[in-house]
Amino acid sequence: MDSIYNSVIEALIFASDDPIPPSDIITAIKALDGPDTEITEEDVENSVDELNRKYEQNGNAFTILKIAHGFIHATKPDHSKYVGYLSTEKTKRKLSQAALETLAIIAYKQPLTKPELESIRGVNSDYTLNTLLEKNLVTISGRAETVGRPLLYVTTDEFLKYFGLRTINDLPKPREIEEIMKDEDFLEQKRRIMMSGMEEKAEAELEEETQNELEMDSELQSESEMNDEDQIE
Amino acid sequence: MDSIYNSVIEALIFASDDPIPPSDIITAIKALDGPDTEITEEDVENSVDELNRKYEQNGNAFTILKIAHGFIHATKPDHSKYVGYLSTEKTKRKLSQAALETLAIIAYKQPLTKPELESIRGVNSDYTLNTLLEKNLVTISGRAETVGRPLLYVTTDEFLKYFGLRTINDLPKPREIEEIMKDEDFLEQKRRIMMSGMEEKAEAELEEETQNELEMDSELQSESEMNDEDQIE
Amino acid sequence: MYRIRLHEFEGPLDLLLFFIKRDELDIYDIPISRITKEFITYLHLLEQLDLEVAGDFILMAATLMQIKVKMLLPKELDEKGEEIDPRADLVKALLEYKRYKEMSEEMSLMESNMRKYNYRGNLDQDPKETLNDYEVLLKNITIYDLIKAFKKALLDRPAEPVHQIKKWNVTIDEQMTYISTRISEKGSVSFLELMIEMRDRIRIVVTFIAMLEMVKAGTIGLRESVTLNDFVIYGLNNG
Repeated sequence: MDSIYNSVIEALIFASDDPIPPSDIITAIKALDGPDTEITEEDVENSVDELNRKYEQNGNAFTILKIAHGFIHATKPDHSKYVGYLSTEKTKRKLSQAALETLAIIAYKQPLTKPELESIRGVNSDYTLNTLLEKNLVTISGRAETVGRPLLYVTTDEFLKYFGLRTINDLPKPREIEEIMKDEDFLEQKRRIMMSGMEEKAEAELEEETQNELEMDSELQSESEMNDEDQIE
Repeated sequence: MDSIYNSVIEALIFASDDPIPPSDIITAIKALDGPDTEITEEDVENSVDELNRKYEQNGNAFTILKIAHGFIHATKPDHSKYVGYLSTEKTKRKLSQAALETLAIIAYKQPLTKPELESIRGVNSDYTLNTLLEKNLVTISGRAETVGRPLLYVTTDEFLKYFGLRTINDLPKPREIEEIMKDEDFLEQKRRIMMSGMEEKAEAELEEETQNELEMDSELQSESEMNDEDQIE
Repeated sequence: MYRIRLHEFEGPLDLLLFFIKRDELDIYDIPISRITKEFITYLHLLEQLDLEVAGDFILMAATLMQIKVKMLLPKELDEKGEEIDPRADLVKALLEYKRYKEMSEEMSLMESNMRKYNYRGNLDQDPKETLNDYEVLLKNITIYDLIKAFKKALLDRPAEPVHQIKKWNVTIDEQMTYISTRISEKGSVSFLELMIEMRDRIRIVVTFIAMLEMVKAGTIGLRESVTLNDFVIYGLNNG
């Protein structure tokens, strides 16, 4: 097999989401370079070994693993603590969906109690609520006047600062949310409805103004003089 | 900086699914090897350059891109056809002209409001904006201090990644109005029509019926005899 | 001759630029009658083809007509006593639009270029030590994420298990009593919250009627809620 395929094989393994079987690699190469391309599963196997030798020689931080009937790239275990640190940081960094949801509900419905929050979310929210309190994104503003006098939760100035809002009233209004998040069909439909209304109105006005000087119908019969030079295709 | 970190840096970039900023690399290294570890953003940058030199030398199929404020491994364009053949991810659609236009305006004028955007485009942009928000290419950054306090839109890191930019300042400079004014050729317009014709080949079938109609009727004429009456001082 | 695909034009400015390019017109001295005529012809063409003419195009047609009229009238003067060209705003808009349109073409090339790069798959395979101090931190979360989460929370709102014996024959009186009870708990109750407890449609309808009856009788009041599509029902003292 031509060794130029080493690089192609490397690219295919690198970009594959799942362990890629040698047969898939061969399929791709034959599809693009012709069915007569000479390449066997053994060739692929040899390429992978050669790539791994090169990684070793060059001190690369990764290697190709042979698992589940296929090949995948992975970083070497030597650096696993760095990689682990980073992925932990990443989970930390993304406000988890649960926390985000909780925060959103408090932002819009504040002040509200934990039972109210939980009735909307449908799950126990002790943990997320505590995290948000710890992060100073929400705080306790007092007690509700209802039975049991549960604590009331509100968002903090830290929350406003983070989202670049001056006051809590600056949060997108339900109407604006609707406008932004409308599903596509609905949006198109609305656009259409609005426009057909405008169309009629504007048209009537236009017609009136222009009828005398512009004779549309006769002008639609197009002239031919300058057309040739403009031809596209 | 100790060059043993080349390998750690390589591992961290290799294991990250989004462009990893140099600051994160430094954070990870200092967290695990002690806060006194001597490593600067410049060191990281140099390591990346060295790694790329090695990939080039060794004929690796990938390289490290410097985009979206960070570093990420990617296959070299040479093998894109092979990878594209196997990957479904890469068959995703390109952005529409409307989306590109809207993105360009937001990218250069950010933060800006929807009315500002629409006044430049001259068309309602609800639908396009919604699509861009969903694709995480733009997001909401707060509210303008102007009357009605409309929402402000900005581009995201995903935008930078999508277009291969390291920072928003890497966007090509738009031409000055004076230059545009001097521009007399209209090749680009033709090119656009031809290009989009090619791109939309797939859609063409769907539109075939309409298309035929249009070709018959849309011969827009432009007469020269009208010119005289137009010279109004 | 030109075969114009109607979808090619992103808007009225785009169409005007097309006319200007095609006929090599001076953008600073646009023959306004001519271009208005062309523009309107195009709109009528759309109509003839039974295609929807967008409102933005109609608006531009009206603007062009207005400029045309102004061209015929004595020119207005600015503070310095210089004549104001009625076309000035249009020209400015055209140039600005063109500027970004050019950049969008540039960006289209960048997009094509980036599509040739492929990022790494199977990242999960990398060996990593897990560190267990999970905590939540905000970064890269925007208002948009927040409102998306809010909308999702409302959509996913679970149907709460109702701890009451199901009665199929619901009466308005019963539901009026029920609403009163609910209000007396907290002073008010959200309409959605009230409805979400109803499993069957009849109960919802009857409750709704009961609610209207109570509003009419002045025993309860309704006010807008911060939540979309919801309102708050609260008790009135005279009730």
